[in-house]
Amino acid sequence: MRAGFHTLLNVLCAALWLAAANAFAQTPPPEGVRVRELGPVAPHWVFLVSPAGLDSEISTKVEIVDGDSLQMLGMLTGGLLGIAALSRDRKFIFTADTFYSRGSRGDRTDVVTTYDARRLAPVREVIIPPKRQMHIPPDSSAMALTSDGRLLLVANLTPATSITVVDIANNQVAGEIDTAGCTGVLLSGPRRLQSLCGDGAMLTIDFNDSGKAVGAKRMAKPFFDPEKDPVFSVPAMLGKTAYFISYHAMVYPVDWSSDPATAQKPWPLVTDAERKQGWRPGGYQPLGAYAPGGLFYVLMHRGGEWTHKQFGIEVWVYDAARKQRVDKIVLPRPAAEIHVTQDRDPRLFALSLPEPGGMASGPTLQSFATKTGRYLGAMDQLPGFPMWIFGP
Amino acid sequence: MRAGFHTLLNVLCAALWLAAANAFAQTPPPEGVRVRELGPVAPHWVFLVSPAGLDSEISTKVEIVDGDSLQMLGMLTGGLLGIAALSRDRKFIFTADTFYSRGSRGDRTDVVTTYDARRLAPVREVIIPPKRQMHIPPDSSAMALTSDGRLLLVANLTPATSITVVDIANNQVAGEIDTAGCTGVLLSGPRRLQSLCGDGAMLTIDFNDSGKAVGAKRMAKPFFDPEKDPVFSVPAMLGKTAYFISYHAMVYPVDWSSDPATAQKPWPLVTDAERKQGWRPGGYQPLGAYAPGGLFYVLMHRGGEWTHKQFGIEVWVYDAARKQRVDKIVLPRPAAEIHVTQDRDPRLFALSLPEPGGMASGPTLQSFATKTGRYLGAMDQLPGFPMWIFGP
Amino acid sequence: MDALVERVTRQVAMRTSRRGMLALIGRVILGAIALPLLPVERVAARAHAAEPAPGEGDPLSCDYWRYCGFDGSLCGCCGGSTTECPPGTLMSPTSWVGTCRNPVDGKEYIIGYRDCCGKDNCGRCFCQNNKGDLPLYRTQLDNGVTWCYGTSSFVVNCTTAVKLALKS
Amino acid sequence: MDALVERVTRQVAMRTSRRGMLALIGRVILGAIALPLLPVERVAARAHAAEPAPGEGDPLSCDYWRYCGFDGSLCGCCGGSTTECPPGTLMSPTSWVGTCRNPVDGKEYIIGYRDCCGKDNCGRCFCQNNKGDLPLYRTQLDNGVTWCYGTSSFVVNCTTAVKLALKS
Repeated sequence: MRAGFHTLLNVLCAALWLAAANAFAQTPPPEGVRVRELGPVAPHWVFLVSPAGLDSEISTKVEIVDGDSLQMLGMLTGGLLGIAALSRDRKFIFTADTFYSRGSRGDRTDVVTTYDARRLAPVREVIIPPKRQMHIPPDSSAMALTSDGRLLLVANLTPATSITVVDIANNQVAGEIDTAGCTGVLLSGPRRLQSLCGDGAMLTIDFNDSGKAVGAKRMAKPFFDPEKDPVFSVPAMLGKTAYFISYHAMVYPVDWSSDPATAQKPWPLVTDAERKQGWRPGGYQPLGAYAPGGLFYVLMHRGGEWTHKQFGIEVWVYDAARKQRVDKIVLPRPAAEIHVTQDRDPRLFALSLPEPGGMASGPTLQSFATKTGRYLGAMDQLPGFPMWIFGP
Repeated sequence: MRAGFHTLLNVLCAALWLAAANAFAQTPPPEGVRVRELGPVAPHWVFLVSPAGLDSEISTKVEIVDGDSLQMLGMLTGGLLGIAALSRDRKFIFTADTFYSRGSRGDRTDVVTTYDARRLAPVREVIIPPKRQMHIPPDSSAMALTSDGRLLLVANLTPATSITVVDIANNQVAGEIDTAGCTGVLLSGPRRLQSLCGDGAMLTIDFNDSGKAVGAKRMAKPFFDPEKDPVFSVPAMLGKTAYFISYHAMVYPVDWSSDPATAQKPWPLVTDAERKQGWRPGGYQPLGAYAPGGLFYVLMHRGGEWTHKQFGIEVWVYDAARKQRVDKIVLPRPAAEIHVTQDRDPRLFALSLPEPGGMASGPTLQSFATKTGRYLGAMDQLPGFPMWIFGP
Repeated sequence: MDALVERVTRQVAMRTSRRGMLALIGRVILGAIALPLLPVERVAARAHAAEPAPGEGDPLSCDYWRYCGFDGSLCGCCGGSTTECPPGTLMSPTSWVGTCRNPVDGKEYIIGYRDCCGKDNCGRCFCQNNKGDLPLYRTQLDNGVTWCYGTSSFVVNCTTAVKLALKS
Repeated sequence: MDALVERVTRQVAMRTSRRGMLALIGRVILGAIALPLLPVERVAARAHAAEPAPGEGDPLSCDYWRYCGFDGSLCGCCGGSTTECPPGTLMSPTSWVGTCRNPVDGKEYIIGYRDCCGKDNCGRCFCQNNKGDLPLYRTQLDNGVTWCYGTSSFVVNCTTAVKLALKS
């Protein structure tokens, strides 16, 4: 009976549709009605990851913003505490997400999805083992794509640590790498990754196309003391050297060209006077790198012990080779995250988040020309609560 | 190899667990660590439905608030544009939700979930046809439970209209009722529902335990003119009479004790002078009823045509039998929704929502003693964007 | 309420009172009217977005004339435009409709408010005007309905405002 | 950082450098220590919530002493309390830990910040203090980890602050 009804409905619909189309034949020509596509990813585009809004944490947003016009270009929306990465050729965006069959509960499915970067539409997905690391804020050590674009490495935390290796070319899970309690996926070669260990040492793992570890070497001794001066998880990469910064404003360079990685001599971000004034790094993403210039950027605030997540009010710029500060950019608004583009006319982006009882305007992205330090404007009304910025 | 590893892990865990338990034997006695349960649903509890937050619309919240203490008691969190109902015995809460397998996309599943009202935990669910009505704001005409608690009726919109009937006792879909283009599920008897039609008439449908319509009668002529003076969808129920209010501040009573329903004479909510001042009803839920007293409550504002969703600044109280206003309550903050409890010491609740560029404090629930009109306080920081209030 | 929309819905309503079944079909059709104009998924060449004529006002402002019956986030703030959906969303072939007056030519136009579906709420430039908005019993005129019929997801990212016809 | 937590994690770290496998087990154990105290799902009689002693301060304020390493919504604002999860959520048997000083007895306590999982973010009374918070390489001390291990969902509704032990 229902089927009959539907058939009737279809027939009537078709008839009425034609009638309606005729009735509207005198309609003005259609406007440019369509779904937009994007041009190629440009150097100043930024990807803002909002892992959780103020209301909900089951719908991660990856917001794509043109850093020149400060306009929204589009977004991806995923699942619980999602993360994202852009392929080196800029043609694809990868996300790793977790979905529950009933929103906040039910059966768990972890998925790596490949999106076409022009259409922002999913082109394929791979189900991965349901154990990926979920952390707020997300950062670039949670997932990495090999330089040839073939393997995507996703960090797991159960809370045991490992890495799921996804074979992108064949759209399947290739294997799993045990990181022996060390955390993070920081790539330092075509098939080599670095992971940070709880004692302050670095673990260097070589892996193959089957997603298996084929070698692992650990630093002979820690390059920092996690109990006296812990470093932030993600370093600034300048060439083959990883510059880690610490809660107490030290720089710990690590040479990743050797196997295992080798520690270089730490040096301070601040003078004794500045240290006394309480200057130290802080925020959700307090470090940016400009590899072509050998510079790194640190979000600084004044505060006491354990203020490593306090929003920064200035960005201090360091020449890594000369081990000295070369610039200071005062931010119009305190920021939680910074990001520097890698092109010849680089931008510094600083993201401001509302604080309880504070700013009513929502998250705001500030833009600066790094060479002059000039403030170029800001974009407000950013959706959600973006806690991580990345770019091409 | 992974399996072996897990076995090893389990064995080691068990051993270390014992060791840890011994090591902590001198620990202070455990605190009251547990998951809370609630007492029976009390007359002043309110259920606030937030179908969509500002960030996400795929995670409906049903917030349960003690209207006396103005404290949060707990919440249910569901899927896309969910709706809810409380059983007459107050032991169960039902929700209808829509879930997509990949958050905002993928396979669609519509589900009716039964929650234990003390534990706020799901006890069972029924998959229903994936065509339930999704509307913002939600309201009580989207779902209704028969007085015996056996059948749950869920409105569909494809955009054809029908009703899915869920057999609660047997936890299965019983059947589907066609509403012939009329919308809403307003129960007026143990197995009788009323639906509003596009021409302003009311359709009365009798149905059976198998979820089939066994009779349908339509009013001989419309009881209001949708083109001249449309009514809000949900009436105030006082006994067997449904009081609909209109955009232009008229009351259209409909007698639901007859079959079909019969229209009674409309009367105005406002004097000519008040009409000239622009007083009219508005908001997302502008009407409340206090059945024991034969009163209804209308959220009023001053505005022009098409301001039927504008937030109200006063609540006007009407004695239905005497067809006159008997009180006026001035709201400390404009409100989008009102609700009146049905007990002997009734409360009026008025919910305020942030307006763009406005209030930074988030949604706020104001409470009033209806008998005296006294303001009793407010609760702020309500999660999400509650657009519908209901209670026992 | 405006004449063309009224006329169409009145016809529907008249049929309704005689044959309820036609009412819902009428509604489906009203929504489907725009379908032949919108082979969105199949557009190969890039079309030009409708740019406002001088004097029409700012399409990123809630005061823009086409938004007289709007409810949602403006797609122009979300990677789309007044008539274009953001990349990766699905433009619904169905919509609620309103009738708005163009300040430039002084004429009234039927506007279709087409939701862009399949991604979660953009949330930027929220705009609600309610001219012509009726409750659910006049489905086609109800701006609270999630108008994603004809797409594969009822999650709304933002909403467009497409000229469907000159009001006659 | 405080001695007891340091001692435990140092032991873990020491084992780590010799046998990586033990490290993660250590972490699981640290989280599981409180499990015997917490047969939450099986509690029949109602327990009394831990009420703050006079002078301890307001458990609904982010300044309350136990919250020195807190990150999330206070369960006391969400239908739970400092040590109780709201109805229908799942109290995680695992947690990150902090060491906070009780202003009444002047002693330091190990606090377990146990997430209540399985319902979406409560969002009320958001509170972030970061005493003792370390990055992910010291997992047990990282307040950014979603600590729902041992429950069936990694969606966090709110967070409690449970006294695990007196710091020795």
